[in-house]
Amino acid sequence: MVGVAEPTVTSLGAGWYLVDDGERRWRVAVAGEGDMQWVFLEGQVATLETPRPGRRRAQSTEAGVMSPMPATVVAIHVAPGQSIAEGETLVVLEAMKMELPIRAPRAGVVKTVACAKGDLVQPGVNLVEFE
Amino acid sequence: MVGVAEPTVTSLGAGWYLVDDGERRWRVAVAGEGDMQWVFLEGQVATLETPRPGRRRAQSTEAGVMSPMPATVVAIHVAPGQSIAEGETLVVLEAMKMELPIRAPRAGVVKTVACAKGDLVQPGVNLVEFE
Amino acid sequence: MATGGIRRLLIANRGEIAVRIIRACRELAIETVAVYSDADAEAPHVRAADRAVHLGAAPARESYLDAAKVIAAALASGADAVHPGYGFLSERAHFAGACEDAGLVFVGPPSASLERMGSKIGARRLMVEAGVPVVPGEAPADQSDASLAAAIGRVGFPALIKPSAGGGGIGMKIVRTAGEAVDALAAARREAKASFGDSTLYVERLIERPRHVEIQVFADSHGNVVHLFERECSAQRRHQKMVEESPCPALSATVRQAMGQAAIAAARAVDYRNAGTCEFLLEGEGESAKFYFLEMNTRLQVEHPVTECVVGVDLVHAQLAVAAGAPLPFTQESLSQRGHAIECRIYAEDPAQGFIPQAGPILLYREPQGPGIRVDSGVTTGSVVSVHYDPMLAKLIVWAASREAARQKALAALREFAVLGIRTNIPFMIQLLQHQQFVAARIDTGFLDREGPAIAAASVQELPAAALAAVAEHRRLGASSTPGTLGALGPDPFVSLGGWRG
Amino acid sequence: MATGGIRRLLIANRGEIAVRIIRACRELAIETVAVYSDADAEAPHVRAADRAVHLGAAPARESYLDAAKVIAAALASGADAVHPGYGFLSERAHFAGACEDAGLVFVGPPSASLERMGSKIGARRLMVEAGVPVVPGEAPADQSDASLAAAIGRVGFPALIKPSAGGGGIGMKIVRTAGEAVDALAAARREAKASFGDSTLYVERLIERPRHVEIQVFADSHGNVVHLFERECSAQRRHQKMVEESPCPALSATVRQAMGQAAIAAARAVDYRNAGTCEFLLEGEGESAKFYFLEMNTRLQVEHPVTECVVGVDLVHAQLAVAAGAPLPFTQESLSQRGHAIECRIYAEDPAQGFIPQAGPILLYREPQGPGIRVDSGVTTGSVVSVHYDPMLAKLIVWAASREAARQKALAALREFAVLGIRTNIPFMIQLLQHQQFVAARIDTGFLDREGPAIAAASVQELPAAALAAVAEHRRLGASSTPGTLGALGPDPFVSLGGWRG
Repeated sequence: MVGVAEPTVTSLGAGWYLVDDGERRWRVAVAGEGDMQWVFLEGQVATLETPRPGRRRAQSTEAGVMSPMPATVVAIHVAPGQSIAEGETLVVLEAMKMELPIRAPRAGVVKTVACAKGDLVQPGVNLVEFE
Repeated sequence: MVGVAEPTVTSLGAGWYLVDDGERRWRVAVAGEGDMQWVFLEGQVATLETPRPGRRRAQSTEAGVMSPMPATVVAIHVAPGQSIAEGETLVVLEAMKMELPIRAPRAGVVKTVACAKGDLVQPGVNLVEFE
Repeated sequence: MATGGIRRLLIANRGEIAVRIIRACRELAIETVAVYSDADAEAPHVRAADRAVHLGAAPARESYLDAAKVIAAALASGADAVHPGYGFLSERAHFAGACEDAGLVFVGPPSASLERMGSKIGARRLMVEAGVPVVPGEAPADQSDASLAAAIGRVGFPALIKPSAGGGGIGMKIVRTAGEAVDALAAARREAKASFGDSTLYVERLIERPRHVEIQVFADSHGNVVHLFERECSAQRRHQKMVEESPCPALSATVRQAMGQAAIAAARAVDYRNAGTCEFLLEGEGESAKFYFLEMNTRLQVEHPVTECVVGVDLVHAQLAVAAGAPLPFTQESLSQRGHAIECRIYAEDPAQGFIPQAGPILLYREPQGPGIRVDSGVTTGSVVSVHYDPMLAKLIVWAASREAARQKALAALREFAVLGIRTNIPFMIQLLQHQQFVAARIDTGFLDREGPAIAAASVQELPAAALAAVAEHRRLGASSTPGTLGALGPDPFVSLGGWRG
Repeated sequence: MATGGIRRLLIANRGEIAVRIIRACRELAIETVAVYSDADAEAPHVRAADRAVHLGAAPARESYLDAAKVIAAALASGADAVHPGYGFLSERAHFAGACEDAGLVFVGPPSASLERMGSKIGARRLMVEAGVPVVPGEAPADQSDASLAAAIGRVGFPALIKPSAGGGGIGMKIVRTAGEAVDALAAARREAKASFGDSTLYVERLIERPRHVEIQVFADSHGNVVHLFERECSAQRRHQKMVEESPCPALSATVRQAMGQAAIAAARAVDYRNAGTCEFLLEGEGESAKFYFLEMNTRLQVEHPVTECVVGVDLVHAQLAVAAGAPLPFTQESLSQRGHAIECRIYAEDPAQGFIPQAGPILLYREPQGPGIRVDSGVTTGSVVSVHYDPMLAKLIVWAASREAARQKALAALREFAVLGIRTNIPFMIQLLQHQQFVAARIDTGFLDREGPAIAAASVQELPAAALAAVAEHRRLGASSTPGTLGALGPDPFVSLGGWRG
């Protein structure tokens, strides 16, 4: 920000800030404590995170697939030992009246199916693992 | 409240309370700390005070008249020694674009006029005192 | 809507109207510049604007009424236009002229129109010339009984005799028949001489229990002038409006049309431009009602949302477009009224103490929400209501398909409108909207002055147990979190009851 | 508006629609009873109601979908009527019947109407009999090439061949000229046999790039049926509507009139009562447009506010009046459209990740406000969005005099709509409303499925310095007030950027 004055920030309370860059003023909302903040400005939203070593992300990896959110298993399309193609639907979840197909991130062979139809599954736990 | 269950009160945050009398529920707002609270229910508002010994009230008494709020003196209609009738206008104040006539609470004689035209006067201070 | 050259607008006002204009600008991608006094540094209108310029001390004459400071702020912030709102500098011809001289677009009429309407006597003469009805009246040069009696005959009965030099009702006499004239003239002359040292008398038609009905007009710089129908504003206290509505239940289609045409004629007579309002007194109702021009307000009115809801227009958008030189975004033929709107002005005042204005911090503030409910406001929780400005905090505007549905909606909304820390007229308003005369739409301009105290008294109610229970819990929570603040509380916290009232 | 016998209403729903119905009841002096699951004990609809009854566990089948529990709650709370809202039990004929049996007024159509419209095949037959246009289609008993080719000729070109047992697009073939029929039939038959073990084929007219246009209807128990014009709902993703507006820019006055009459005929064919919606596919635009009945939604629609704004009615008030036996509060002749309304559905979903629904706590929530802006919502700061229910948080509805003014107002309002803690489609919506096809009002039902990913990608923007500055201040304030929570922060707090995106 060479040549631009440091913006002044005034807390307005309840997560709102008035940012004045010396020319224009912006109303910004910030929420969240600890290592992740949400920020809002004129309809746009971002999250800002500080990575923590060893923190597990609730997403699928080379080793297996996870649910991105709490959901119910409504169908399982694969069995252990089965060969799968990249993009093939492995499991279908339902959350919030929507079906969520969980697809294979790569081609491979199913090692284990760690869920059953009707299970309420949580994010961060493998549903299907690959060999 | 004989025969009626004690109402349950749940704080909803930001001064709001949900009061359940076992039959109906009411949303009540309360504000104010210390010895005076404001309370709101369905458009009605009340203040509840705990009287403090020795606290001065910003209102006129037998001994003199006060401004009920910060205001500017725009006219003085009496002078020391002058006889006044009950209800006679002594001083005219202006606040918030409104004229406020300050009237005599009783018949009597003016002892002192403790303000001048153009003064910004505060509540709790005598404007005119009586003999 | 074309708002042409306006890129950055300075709003030379504060409170709800400044916020409302800023919102309109957001939709039109016009940058906004707020101005503020020392008292308003943290006010909602300042926070809402893209830029903000400090004007001066809290008293209006050192800030919002200081034309030179406002124009300097506009130039310094790169604004190309100024919206004056209402009040403050909005009807000062010299301010409009100074904007014009500084190359700033003034969002309002040209200074020449302001001048012509600014003189009451001049405006009355112009209206008579334009064929707009005014309250008949004259101060004959020949002040003899015979001459004054003839003047009374010309203005019509009932007539009012009043001292030309007077005011405040002193020396005013009502004459209902020609036979009463001589005695009344003698009495009025004596009182006028005694009170004002001048016995010159003015006679005019007495309009008994009139309604205040006003017509919104709009003119552009291409020769188009339209009216946007009426607003009924009779619910006023000492000329301070409290409730406005549209349509006016007392107007027939014929009278409405005639008033609209009169308002257009009035606007044309002063070469008017932008939004304006012609105020009329209305005598009687229905087909036989008569109307008389009072004055023209050469600005946006406080109560403009009532028209916006019923006619389906955005008057501020239209103001900006017309100020930028665009033609009116509507034609007379395209305009019509639909449903019914009511505006309730929320004042910081205590109706139980003669409507004395209130100042101080707002400890808690929550507006009603819902379909057909609009709130234009300039305060929030934590705002400090200053003694320096108008005590109007907000306007509640409701729209519904019928007057009765709008009345019920306004009542439901008022019951949800929470303002703590200062007294407001909300509890009074709840009573007023349920008053038999309001329900029947039979309010004249004297109604609130006559009935206000009784309505205020009726709004004192018993404190419900639920309210007491909530206060007890509030005190208990306060005691546990901040024990220090409760040291002054006695054993029985409810010793003194401030009252459940309006 | 007469709402007769209804004194206390149970609202068998949650979220924004429950809140909206409660608000309507306040205006009508009807007491309200909310119901809630374990997940909703602190939800806004529960707090807003006069009474509240707990139904059961969070899954809908154990709470909001459990008809027996809902009826028991109504009887236990002394309610005399039940409003089902939309979704959940609203179109279950057995629930309406159970209400009727329990002596509760069901605010909706009689169970018999629900049954007749509940069967898609039965409803289609009824509509054909009533003269309401449906998409031409048949599954001939004789499945020979000659018979199917003849059927294709009857339904018209372009035609679509699809397996009777099928779904998901498998085996579907488009036939644009008669010459293509034989090859297409052979291919479709092979694929149908291979995929479904059944080669029976169905042929229908292919409606290319249709719009979804629906007509609001309303019927009372006195034989009156009216329509309240159309809503354009083509902006939908996988049949989930995202933006609705009215009027539909593609309708001519003639086609609008014909659709209104068709919808009235549809309602009469099932002896309908209360509010309902006939959904149509619209092919083409202007005078040459053709429309085809899809289905009738036998309840209040999510998007009903669009009609309320443009037609100037309160559909929930009318529902309660009609349910209580009153005649319709409006006649066909009294109804007209004015201006333009747009509704944006605010979903907890992440458009950047295939619109996956989001659940979790809302850390900060603020709705836009202003003239012509209405927000119907069921959440607030601190609400926890549950995985158990629909991810719709709120509806933003704007009204303005023209479509373009409404679009600008919606954009300005979306930019003021703050939801933090969970992803929403607000940034996506801001892009969508600026998409050239939306600006030009050229959206068909496939638009969002085709263009959604590109719009989501376009809504990723660079993070402005002002946002970073505010986050830094937030962290600094958090560090000083609650130092413990910041222990995990590294020296550079902006190492990982979650993205400025939709």
